[in-house]
Amino acid sequence: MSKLLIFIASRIVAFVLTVVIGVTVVFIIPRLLPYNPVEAQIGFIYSIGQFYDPTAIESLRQTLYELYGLKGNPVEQYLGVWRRLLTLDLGPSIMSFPTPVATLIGIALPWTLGLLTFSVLISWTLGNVIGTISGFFNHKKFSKLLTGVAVVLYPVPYFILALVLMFTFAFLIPIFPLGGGITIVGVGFSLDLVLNLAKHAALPAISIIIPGALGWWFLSSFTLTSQKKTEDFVRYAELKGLPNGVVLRRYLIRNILMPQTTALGLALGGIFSGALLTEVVYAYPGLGRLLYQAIINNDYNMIMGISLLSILGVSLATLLLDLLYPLIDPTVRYR
Amino acid sequence: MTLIPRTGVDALKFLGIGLARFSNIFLEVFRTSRAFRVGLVIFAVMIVLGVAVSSFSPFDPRRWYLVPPNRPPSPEFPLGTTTNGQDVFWLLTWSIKNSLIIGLITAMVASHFGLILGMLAGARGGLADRILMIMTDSFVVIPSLPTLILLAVLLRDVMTIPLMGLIISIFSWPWPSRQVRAMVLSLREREFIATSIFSGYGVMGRVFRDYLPFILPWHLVNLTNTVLFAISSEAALAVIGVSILSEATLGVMIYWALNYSALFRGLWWWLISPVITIILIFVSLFLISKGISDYSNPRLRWQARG
Amino acid sequence: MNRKTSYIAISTALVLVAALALSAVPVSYGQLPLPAGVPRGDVLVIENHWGTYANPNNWNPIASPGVGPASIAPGGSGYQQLCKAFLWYINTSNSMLIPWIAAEPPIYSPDFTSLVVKLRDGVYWNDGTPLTAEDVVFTLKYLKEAPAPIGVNEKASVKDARALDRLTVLIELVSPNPRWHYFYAVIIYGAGGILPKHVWQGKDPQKFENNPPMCAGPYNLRAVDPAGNWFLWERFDNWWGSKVFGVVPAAKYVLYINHGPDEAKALAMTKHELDALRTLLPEQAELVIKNNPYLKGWRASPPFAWPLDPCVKGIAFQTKTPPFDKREVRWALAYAIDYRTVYRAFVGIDRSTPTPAALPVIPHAADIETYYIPLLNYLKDHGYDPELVLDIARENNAWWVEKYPVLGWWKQDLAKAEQLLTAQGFRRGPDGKWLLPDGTPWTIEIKTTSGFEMESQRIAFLVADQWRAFGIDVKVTPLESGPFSTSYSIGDFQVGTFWPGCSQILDLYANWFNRWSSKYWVQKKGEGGHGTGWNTKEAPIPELDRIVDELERTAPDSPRAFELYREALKIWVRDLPWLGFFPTPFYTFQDGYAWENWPTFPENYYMDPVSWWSQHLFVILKVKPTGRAPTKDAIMDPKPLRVANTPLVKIASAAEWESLVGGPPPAVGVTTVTLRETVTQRVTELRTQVVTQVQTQTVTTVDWGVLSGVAAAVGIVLLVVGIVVGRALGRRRPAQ
Amino acid sequence: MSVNTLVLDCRNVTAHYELGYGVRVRAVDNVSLSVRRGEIVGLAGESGCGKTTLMRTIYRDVTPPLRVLSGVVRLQATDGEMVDLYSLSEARLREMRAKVISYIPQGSMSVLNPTSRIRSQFIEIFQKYGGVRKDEALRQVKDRLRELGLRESILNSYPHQLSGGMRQRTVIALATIMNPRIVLADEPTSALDVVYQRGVVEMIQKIREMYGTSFILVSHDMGLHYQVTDRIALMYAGKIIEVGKTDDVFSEPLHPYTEGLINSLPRIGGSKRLEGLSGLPPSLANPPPGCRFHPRCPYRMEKCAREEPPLLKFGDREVACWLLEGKK
Repeated sequence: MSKLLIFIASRIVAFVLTVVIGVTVVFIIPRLLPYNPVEAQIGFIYSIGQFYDPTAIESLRQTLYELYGLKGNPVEQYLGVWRRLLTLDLGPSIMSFPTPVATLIGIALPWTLGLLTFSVLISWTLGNVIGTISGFFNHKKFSKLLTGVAVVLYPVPYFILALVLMFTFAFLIPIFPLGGGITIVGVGFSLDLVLNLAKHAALPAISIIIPGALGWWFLSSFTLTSQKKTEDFVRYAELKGLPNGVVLRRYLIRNILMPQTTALGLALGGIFSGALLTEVVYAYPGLGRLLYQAIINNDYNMIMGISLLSILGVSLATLLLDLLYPLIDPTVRYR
Repeated sequence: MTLIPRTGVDALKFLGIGLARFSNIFLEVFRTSRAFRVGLVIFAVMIVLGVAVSSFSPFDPRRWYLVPPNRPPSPEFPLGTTTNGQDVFWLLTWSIKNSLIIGLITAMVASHFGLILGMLAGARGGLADRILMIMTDSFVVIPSLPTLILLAVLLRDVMTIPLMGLIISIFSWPWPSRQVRAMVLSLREREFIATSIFSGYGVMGRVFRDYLPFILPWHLVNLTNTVLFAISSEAALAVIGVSILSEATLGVMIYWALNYSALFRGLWWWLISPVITIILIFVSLFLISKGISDYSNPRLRWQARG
Repeated sequence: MNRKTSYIAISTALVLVAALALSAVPVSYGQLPLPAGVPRGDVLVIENHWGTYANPNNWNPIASPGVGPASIAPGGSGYQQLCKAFLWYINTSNSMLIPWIAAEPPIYSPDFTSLVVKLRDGVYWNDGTPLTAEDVVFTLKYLKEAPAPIGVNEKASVKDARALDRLTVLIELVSPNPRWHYFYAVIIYGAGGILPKHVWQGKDPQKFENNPPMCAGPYNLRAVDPAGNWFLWERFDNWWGSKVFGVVPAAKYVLYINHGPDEAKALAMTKHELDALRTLLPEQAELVIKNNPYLKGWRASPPFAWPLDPCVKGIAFQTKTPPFDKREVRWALAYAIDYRTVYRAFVGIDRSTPTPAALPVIPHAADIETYYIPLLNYLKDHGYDPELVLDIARENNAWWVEKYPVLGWWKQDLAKAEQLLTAQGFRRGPDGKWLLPDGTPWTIEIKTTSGFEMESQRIAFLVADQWRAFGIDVKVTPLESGPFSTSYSIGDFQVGTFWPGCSQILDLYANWFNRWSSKYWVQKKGEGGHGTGWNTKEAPIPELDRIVDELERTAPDSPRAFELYREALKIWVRDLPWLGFFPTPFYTFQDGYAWENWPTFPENYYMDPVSWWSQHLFVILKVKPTGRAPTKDAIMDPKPLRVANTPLVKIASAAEWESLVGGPPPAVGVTTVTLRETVTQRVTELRTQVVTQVQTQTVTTVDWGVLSGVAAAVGIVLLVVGIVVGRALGRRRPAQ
Repeated sequence: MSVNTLVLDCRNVTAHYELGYGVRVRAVDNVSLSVRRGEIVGLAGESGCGKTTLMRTIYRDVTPPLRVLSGVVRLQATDGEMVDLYSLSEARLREMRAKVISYIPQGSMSVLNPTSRIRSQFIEIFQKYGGVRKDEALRQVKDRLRELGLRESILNSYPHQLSGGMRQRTVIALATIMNPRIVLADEPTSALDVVYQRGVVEMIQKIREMYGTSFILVSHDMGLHYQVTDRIALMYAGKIIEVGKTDDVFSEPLHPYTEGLINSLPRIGGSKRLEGLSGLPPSLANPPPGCRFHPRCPYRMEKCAREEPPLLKFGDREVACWLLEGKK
């Protein structure tokens, strides 16, 4: 039992250290940028030609430096970040001043969670089912065709696939909207609302599911299956005359599920940085889009906030997997 | 416990073993796997296009308005021309070259870094293992695309093609490193390693003598995957405009084609060329890695990229 | 036929059939966020050009300093077009003032230290509360007292404000300023609005969300996308303007919506799901032009692009950084540019052309008359060729060629460029590339935009190309809006495609002119200071400083002001701190399918067709349903809006001022005598001239054949590759 | 049902590995072998002489690059019915496996499913045929395990929790649990120490006694053959070079190769120096002409390098060697 305790404790220590290093890296990188949000804002005012009192500009500049917390030295700023994290106050967003980052993340999070949890799970399941079956029957024609499709589909740049999908299903056959998250007026839960949400999530979801299911998850489970299939215990299961169904279920799927579950856990943990490109293409109001906006507008607080969420998400997923793995996989012991 | 081979002769011997092993694998796979041969041929064509053919370009294909714009493929312009008056064929050869450079640099840096780190962690175990793995895990949990975007923006002023490869490397080593460590750990359980510990080999000696031959095929597969990862990462960065837009890479070509709405204006040759090329590079590397992994049956291959 | 070939044949046939079937599907709409049962014809759909609003529930227009990039204030949400309470608008097409909530132009004291603002009687907020002098005074004081950075302008300029009576406000200024009212007059974007005292009093100016916003405009906020992409406004039938002007907007709803990237916007417009958009790149515009036969742009027929965007795009030099601190170097670089090539690259497929602008002044008709023509000889002395692109412009039927064949640019003159550089100690290396005077290779970095204002990025790449041809190594660095604005602001660049020259109206001071004075130059530590300040404290240009000083005491539309501007422009040409190319043509498309009476040049040009400006209200008040889309509550034939165009300011004589401030307000009836009248007349002349247009046949269907062909080809290629791969994989290998 | 009924009869089986580029490994070349009911037939020979390939061929475990070029393998499916194994449908074949014919593969350490308990790996096989109650099935399994010296508790274990020997015995139990007519055991005792080897041997004999099961026992351990088998076949370079009753073969080996193999065995009380075979078996991709053993044969004649000796019958012995020509 004490071995188990030591194991858990060491994993938790590792988890904490991981988070600390991750946060530090994410703190350092944007601050190395030779740009700063205050000057960006002043430049923006100049560039759109808004009429400003020339003497007011300088006072505006000074005030903004103070407000954005960019006055202190890096150590103070770093400590400030930790203080904020521990009190769960992520500070005001710079691009959407003075709305707190937490509020904006709170607005964007449900969209991303909804879209990505759904599509990641679907593509994982679909990809693994198709991939495992194709891998098992890897000499069959359909399997070769699917592999061909996957190999071709996987490297197609994501953006292009999304645009083609949009062009086809929002324009040529206008069954889905061009973008956005919702187009229904008025609040209150109703079937219409759900349908509307689903309709808007459909294309972004498809753009995640297709390359995911037919590309990545397919290829990984296909490869795993074809490899496992050549392993002695699977070959022997066939030689024992066990039916294909039993071999597939008890010998292959079970053994493939473990690495794939690890990958799923990490993919789910990664949801917290959003699907950046998908959300940009479809104007989907999730975290990825928010993060993209934050990056191009130098919104440190926002970048910190979302990255932190993502780091926590992935580390937690890793921790949980580490802790639960021995329960799922009998061949792994607590070490 | 020594960390380095005891003498220079030892080191050379280890290196020799590695090289011999490598060429054996190569020849063996080439002989037995048709997929490998097909992949190698496609890849060779890409290399020839990128390295040899591109240097015969009659002009700098990055320059604008040297040829008439918007021409579809014809004998004069085999892959047509762009709206900016660039010859797509020559532009493509340059792009292939630069993308391959990015891919190869990343592969060389990241996968070897990951390999060595993973082997060290796995072979030494104990505190070193813990520290190295915590480092690795930290990089695994940092969201990579946003950080890459930030870095690309940060280093824009000094950005070059090789630097791009290096930046992408930052997020390409942790996974392989974890995998290698896992493999070393499982190898460690086998008896022959115990034999070699008792016969007095140091960590590095064990790594080269015992683990490397087993990991090498996997490592080759990982190399090809890393090339792909790098090329597609650069393309992703380029699509949102943070690559080196005045250079020619496959991603940058796609960026300009999208920027000029090539897809919707029927200038398909402009967009399709780099996309097909990426697909072909992927297919060739996929076939190569399939050939190698069929040969060696490494279990962890596709997990290399999370 | 063996099985494999038959597979290929069948799959090919399927792809082809699918492609054909797809192309036959009719285009329909119905994806817009509208209340149940609202027909398309009741709604005016306008692009939310800003994009996704991170927090769509924050309608506080003051908390974010300036126009904070993601604050609600910018035009994307419709707030400044439909809701905000403005005292005045400025009509950018003729540079005149349109009094709105104010009854007339501001009346300045003779020394410009105070002004009086008179409000219209009968203006009220949309909850029925009258809008009075109290609101104006409250607004000024509230902003002045709010924590910085809110109200920095008011803090710097307003000494005091008080109500003289229910509708009259006296504002005392910190220092003389004949243009103070520009803070509260809509020039285009982000002007100050009056805050409703009864709503804002006692509220924290930073935290108050103002949701839903209290409006004084013809629409009220009806619904907001929780995701921040769209905003739906509903007509307010009791709007004060309807009583005062007798006008009711035709559209029952106005929807501001962000469809996503440009491709999606273009697709939306061809589906008639978007009635007005900001702009598209020419290549994306092509899609709309080919597929939407009802399309209107700046003109009712091609060329469509609006050529008078208020900022001259071009190349700015950081005049503090060697070697760009030498005017000879800047001129040499100008002479190294082949303007015709750049110009030609911006000719759209609908034959839209840019309007050349060698001066940092937008070449409106009035500006050409006021600045370009009087300065023509001076320009020619510097190598200006008025006929440089005239043939291209004429071929493409540009609006200015007949009336004003004077717009050209600095003619390419490589010999002169060479000579200027050599005289400064530059020489060419053995490879023909230029070396700096110290012998090191000359490399120029051009900073340009990325992800926004893509036209500027194109200029950068075009110019880089030409300078390379001249023998200089050029690197182009595209930057996102944040870094781009930063580097402009702190002057961290050598050369950039910034747009330091914006001018919407003849009074150039409104935008950039104040920054031409060395007294406003702010030296940043370690850096050169912001990019437009070429007149710096270290090397001041005394005559320019004098001009700015005098302008600050001169009424904005007095003849003397224009003289001074011309003098300043001469100095600008001499020093050439940046190269103005042209305002890039904007495809400000307007869809004539559901709505008509859009402003189109020249026959119905009552307003610039710019949907993100506050003035777009005047377009919204004028458009009418066509009847093509089903309507229920739209007004089929709305009354036209008639508003007075007045001079920009009134300047009271000492006696008038005395009576104004001391006693009861005098009867209205100030006569306006300015130079403006003649100019206005000329502009009108221009409008009446019938421009014969060669109507290019608008292709009404997209070439689906080609597209299906492409789709099929891609399908086949993918298929073949797939099969090849499949076969290669299919070979079995040793399985031991 | 006669004791002499043929259970397995393979005739002139030729199976090659086709490796591409014309490389062809002649692993099994024109081999005939038959097994009678209740008979334990040994298959001996050095490594790489085609024993395992022959087993795979008999079991119809034929996947590329292995290819069966000619020959017939017939199996007694039910009493009195011999079926051609290679003309059976996949379904029929699957049904016969484990119940009629079963296979203990070489290196059986890694053939157990690492993610399921031993218990369920047994149950699976019963489930395939149905009709047996679970507790009844488990009872049979426990009995079989006990015979092999395994504790019942291993049923709840995962394979990685067992030692190599335990795993090998588990596989033997798995392969014999349905009491098939014939079991192909490929090196079943290689990972076992002497004590457990003995257990396996006893179990094999017991099963044979109780159920009349036949075995083909592949081993390069001549001692094992001597102890267990009724008849023994010796393979060299893809061919059977001598077949006969085990006692006869051991007492009087006719083929020089057999002689070499047997001479390499230590004998109790014997003082004779161990005489192993010199040299290595030939490459099957490029076998020597004539008699394949001739390069290593101490008695080789000129003819040996030229012509291949046929398998000649001497009573119930069969030998392929020119030395014996004319002795008939």
